[in-house]
Amino acid sequence: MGDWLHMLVAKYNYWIYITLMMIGLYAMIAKNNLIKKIVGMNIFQTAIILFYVSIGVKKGGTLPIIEHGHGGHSHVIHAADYLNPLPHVLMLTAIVVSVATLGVALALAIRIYNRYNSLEEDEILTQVREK
Amino acid sequence: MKVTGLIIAVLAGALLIYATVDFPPWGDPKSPASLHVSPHYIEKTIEETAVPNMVTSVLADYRGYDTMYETTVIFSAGVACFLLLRIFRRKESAERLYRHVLTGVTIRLREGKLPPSDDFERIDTAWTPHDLIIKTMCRLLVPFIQLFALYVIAHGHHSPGGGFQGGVMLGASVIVLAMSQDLRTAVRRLREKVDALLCATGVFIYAGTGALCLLLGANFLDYSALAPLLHVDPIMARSHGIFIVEIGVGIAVMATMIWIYCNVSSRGEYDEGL
Amino acid sequence: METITSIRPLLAVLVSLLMTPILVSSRKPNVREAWTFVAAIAKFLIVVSMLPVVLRGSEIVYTLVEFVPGAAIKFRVDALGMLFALVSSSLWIITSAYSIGYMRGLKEHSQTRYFCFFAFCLSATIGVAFAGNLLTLYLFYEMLSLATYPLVTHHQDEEARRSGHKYLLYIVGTSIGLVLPAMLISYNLAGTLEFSKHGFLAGTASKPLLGLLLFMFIFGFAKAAIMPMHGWLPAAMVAPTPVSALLHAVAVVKVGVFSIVRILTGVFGIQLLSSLHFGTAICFIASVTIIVASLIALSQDGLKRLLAFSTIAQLSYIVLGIGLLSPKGMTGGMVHIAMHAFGKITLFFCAGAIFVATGKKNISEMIGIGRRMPVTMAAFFIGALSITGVPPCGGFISKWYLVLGSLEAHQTAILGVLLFSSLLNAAYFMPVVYKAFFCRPEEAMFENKVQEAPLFCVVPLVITAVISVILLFYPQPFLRLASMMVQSITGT
Amino acid sequence: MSLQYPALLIAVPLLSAFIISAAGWINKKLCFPIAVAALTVSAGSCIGLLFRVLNEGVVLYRLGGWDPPWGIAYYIDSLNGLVLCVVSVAALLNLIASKKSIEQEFPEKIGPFYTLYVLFVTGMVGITVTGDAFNLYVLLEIGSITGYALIAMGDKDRAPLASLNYLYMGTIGACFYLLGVGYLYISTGSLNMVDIARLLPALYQSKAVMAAFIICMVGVWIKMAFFPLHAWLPNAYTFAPSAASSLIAPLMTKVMIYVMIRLILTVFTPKFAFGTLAVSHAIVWLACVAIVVGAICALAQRDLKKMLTYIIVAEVGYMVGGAWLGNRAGMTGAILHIVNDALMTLCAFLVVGNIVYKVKGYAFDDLKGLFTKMPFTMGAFVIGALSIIGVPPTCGFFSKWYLISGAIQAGHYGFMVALIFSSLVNVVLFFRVIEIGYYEPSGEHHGHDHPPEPMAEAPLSMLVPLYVVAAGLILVGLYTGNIVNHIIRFVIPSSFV
Repeated sequence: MGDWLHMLVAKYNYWIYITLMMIGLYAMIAKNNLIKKIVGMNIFQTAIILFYVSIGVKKGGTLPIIEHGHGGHSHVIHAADYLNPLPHVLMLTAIVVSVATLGVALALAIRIYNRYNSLEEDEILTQVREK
Repeated sequence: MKVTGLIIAVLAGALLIYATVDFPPWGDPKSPASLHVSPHYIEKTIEETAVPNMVTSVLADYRGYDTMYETTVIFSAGVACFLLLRIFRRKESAERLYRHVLTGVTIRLREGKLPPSDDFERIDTAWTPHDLIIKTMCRLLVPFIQLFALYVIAHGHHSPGGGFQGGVMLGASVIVLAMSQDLRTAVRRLREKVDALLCATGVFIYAGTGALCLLLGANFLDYSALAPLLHVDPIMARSHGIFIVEIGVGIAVMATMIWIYCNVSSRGEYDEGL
Repeated sequence: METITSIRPLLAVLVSLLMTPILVSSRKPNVREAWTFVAAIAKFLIVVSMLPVVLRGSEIVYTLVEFVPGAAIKFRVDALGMLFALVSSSLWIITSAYSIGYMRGLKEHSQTRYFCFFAFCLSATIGVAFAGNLLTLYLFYEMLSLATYPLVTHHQDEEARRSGHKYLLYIVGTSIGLVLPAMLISYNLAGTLEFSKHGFLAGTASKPLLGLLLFMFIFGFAKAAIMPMHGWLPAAMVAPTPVSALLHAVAVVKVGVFSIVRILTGVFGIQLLSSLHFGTAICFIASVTIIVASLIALSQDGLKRLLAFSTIAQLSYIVLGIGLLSPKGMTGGMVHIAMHAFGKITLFFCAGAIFVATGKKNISEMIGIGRRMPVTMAAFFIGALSITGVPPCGGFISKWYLVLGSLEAHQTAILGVLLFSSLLNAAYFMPVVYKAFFCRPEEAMFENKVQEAPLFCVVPLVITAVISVILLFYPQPFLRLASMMVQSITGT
Repeated sequence: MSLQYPALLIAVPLLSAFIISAAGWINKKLCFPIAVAALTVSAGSCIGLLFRVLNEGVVLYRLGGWDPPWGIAYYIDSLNGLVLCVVSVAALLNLIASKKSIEQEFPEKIGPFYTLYVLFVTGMVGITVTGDAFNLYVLLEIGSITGYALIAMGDKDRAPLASLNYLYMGTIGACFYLLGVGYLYISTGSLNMVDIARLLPALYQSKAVMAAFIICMVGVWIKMAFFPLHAWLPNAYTFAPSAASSLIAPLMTKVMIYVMIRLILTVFTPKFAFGTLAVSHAIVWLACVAIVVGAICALAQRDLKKMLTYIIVAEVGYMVGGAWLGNRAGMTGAILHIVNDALMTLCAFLVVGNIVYKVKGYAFDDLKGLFTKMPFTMGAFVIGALSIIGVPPTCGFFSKWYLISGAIQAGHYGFMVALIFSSLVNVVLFFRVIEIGYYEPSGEHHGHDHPPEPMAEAPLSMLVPLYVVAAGLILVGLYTGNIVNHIIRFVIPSSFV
């Protein structure tokens, strides 16, 4: 039991991201409204961003910006003192990608709405079938 | 569908949770991710690129190739929204609303339009009542937002910030204008064609810098090759290269954000926004 | 034995293939047909030029490209391939002439397409004849199947469509469904697909697996029309008659039988077959086909359908000959490829000539036709004699060898089958001839005026009939080639 | 110059995309020549690079001059050299072929269309060339986002919804891949494929690595439309405009198969994929189901384009199954089929493009009498059909040869039966189409002496690329031996039997 609790606390970041991600995944599969699906998709992507960013954390580390004065940088830099910058960089990319996907998804939703006057998937499919 | 979704989500979640058993605990400084590649960035960033902000140096230099595509993704999204939504033929019979500036009286025209005059201003058909405070405040805010955005771009080497963040702010300044006034006002400040060209130019600056390095005999995106052009040593050249690239990113992101907003908010008609 | 590397087998294949662009682009029918003749004669000359080399006991080999280790596009001209190539290339010339007469006589549409695919078919046939390994054989076999499709469905009407369905289902279905996996399993067992004198499968697998492979091959090459894979052949009779002639006498069905002969001799090898006692099984399958097909032929009224069932029966003679696994029987089977070709093409030419001249298709409508078309019906008589295996014609030789072979193999049951089927042959051919010539004048449907089909139709059928007779007295080089082949595979 | 081929093949189309975008606002006529020039340079560099790889071995290109694993590097061996050539050449040919149809379908939006076209190609080429796991994700998203937009421009009623569904699925797929890369990163601390492969053997028992592999595979399978994750593909490819479907259909799935093979061979190594994880047998069975389902669904279709899309689903089953057989012949077949299937699909979809351009439809009813109307287009269609059926000497036969050989060697007869079943179904499918085009439309007159219908063949600019592809089908078939012996043989580790 103690082990379990220890693990739960030590890795709670992963639990949070997994929960969030599954909420997003569920919304994408189960929701009928196209915009709700898009929202689910965004939650899904954000969960992954959260996961990556949490990899970068180091206990005892600070912002990955080296403090420097005008007198140059004489002091030695220890990697353990700074957070891992790489996940942040990666996630900057992932954020941009998710924004781009969101834009295109919304544009598509608008086109669908223009054509069918609805964003409910089942209604649209009925209209398609009727034709 | 709901049950399927639940089952899939639970199963996928179970797999992911199962895998966390072998993950390092949160914030563990001894995790492989903190020990293998990243220390190099932390310890060598000043030495190799003369940029104290590691995120910037990794973003625009070590992994600059990724970032170039990141900018391209944004650009693609802009072009995609334009391609999908933009309608060039105006609906002629659409009704228009005009407001008399002094009295606030609104008139509705079923077809045609009023000759341009200072007494009447056009308003959107779905427009909420005119609010002077919001209008004025936003107008006042815009220059400050833009100034701060420029600072964020320029100071990306030394503090959190950079092309993306600054670009988004620049874009937001125009979008604020569009939201508080109307879309036409914003578009009058930044024409669609100019916006689209800026969008392409921004990314071109990035990729072009990379190609310039190629022409100067180094590998693609190897900014140290720019040293002879910039009259600095190769390491400072990297720092300057990063800066040039960040400017490109800023322009591209700003222009694309505006482009996407205009297309999505007006359903591609570029006439009436939100 | 000497092996010569020469490009001539490839040229023999390509000469008609390369002709097709010229055929397509030539606007005038005369020019187009002249080119067809040029190609046919060129092909024949190339094949003949290799004959002395083969008769000397050498082989001509040419490897084009290697796809997988042990399987290339490889041509190898040996005695058996030469025999088949000789038959088909010489008959192409004659069929071309006949086609011109037939197609012009009936004013058929899309003649350019017809001649193109005809040329295509001949390329594929020669390719099969000269194939040096199973992959090459399969390649040209498939090419032939597909090139024949537009010929079979030439009329493009509902009936042609149904026959096309049937044709594809049987031919392509079996070749993909049975031959392809069998070939791949063989390849993985032996690591090669090269035909060899003693078969490349010898000693690679257990008896049940080899038996399975054997039957996949025999039924897979559905062009040989071994029952129950024969259904496409009568259906394919909707094609114009020269196509039927080509299909049933020269190219398609013979390619099927030839492939089976190759499989039996080159893939399994005679020793393997006899050590596993597969010979009897093959003979049984072939005998059933012979008897059943002959019986069905008895009840046919359509002349072409009758010929089709006769073909099904005759093809199994060839398989039967190989299945006897005795030198004489195999010689008989191989020679039958040639003998049957000349006899059967004569019969088909006759059927076509009748159709061109009178528009009649059924036997019951042909009473007394001998008075109107004496030359045609005389040729028909000779062809029928040859198929039945009666002395003044070449068919006698092959049947004689088959009988000797069955005695040699001590298979009296087979002897009985041979004799009984000959009887049946006579029973379904002779009434036609009898009604044509000897019926009473008041029953005759035609006047006593001689009115033959166009010259282009009549001359070819006379030629093939004459050749059928000559072959009895001078069966060389076919007999020589067959016995050379048998010698080389049995090692005696 | 030859040292910079890896940079040129991707930088030139990328830069040209921005120029095209600008040119679209200034003079639309400039877009097409710029795009052609850029893709020609790209294709030339790809071919040059392949020859360099064949002569010198693996080529490593450091972007920004940084050594891997700190910077991003290209890692080009003969596997991606080959796929690069196919991708770039196919994109170039399709670009030329679809000029007219683009002008016909979107006269106003030529600029953005070409921009996205070139960016899509950049994305595909980039995925193939890169040696960095995360970089692959970014390029995948470029390919996807441009792909969504291109697809949505098709059929006014159906395409946007099909594309949105594709977007949902595609995003899930890409995110799964990204997550898998994250798991690898958390386990090894590296993003470079070769570096990960170096670090992984010590971690083969780790649950995180196992999960990473599974997640990556699922993500890639979604993107390549492997059964049962294929639901997005048929609609998306059917309703896309012809220029886009003949671009995306040949490239996207094939490039994703390449990614799968790259993950198996380079990142996780076959020892892990086939040894530690004992799932290969189950996956081959799944591939069998994919083939059979694809074939049966294709039978049920009443229009040409949708039929072809289900054939793609079946073909994906071929390649996944071949790769997972876990022997040399199967892997060779899968890699060979990437090349062949790209060409076959391109050929078939170009034909559809020609038909749509002239007849304005692709339902079976629209195809009546096409052999007299468009004989050359249909001639190429027959060649493509034969290749998809697998008739020698077209290339489709030879990849099938290797795949079936692999199945026999692995003792997996179910896969062999599935392959042969799908070949037989393909015969039915294609001859049904050919029959519709070949027989008389009315069936009244029996074909004697009636005036032939006037020919209405597609313009030469569409026919020439089509015939280049058709000739390619036969040439690749004839030179299979060379491709296998000189290129593919070196890709497969010697531990394979």
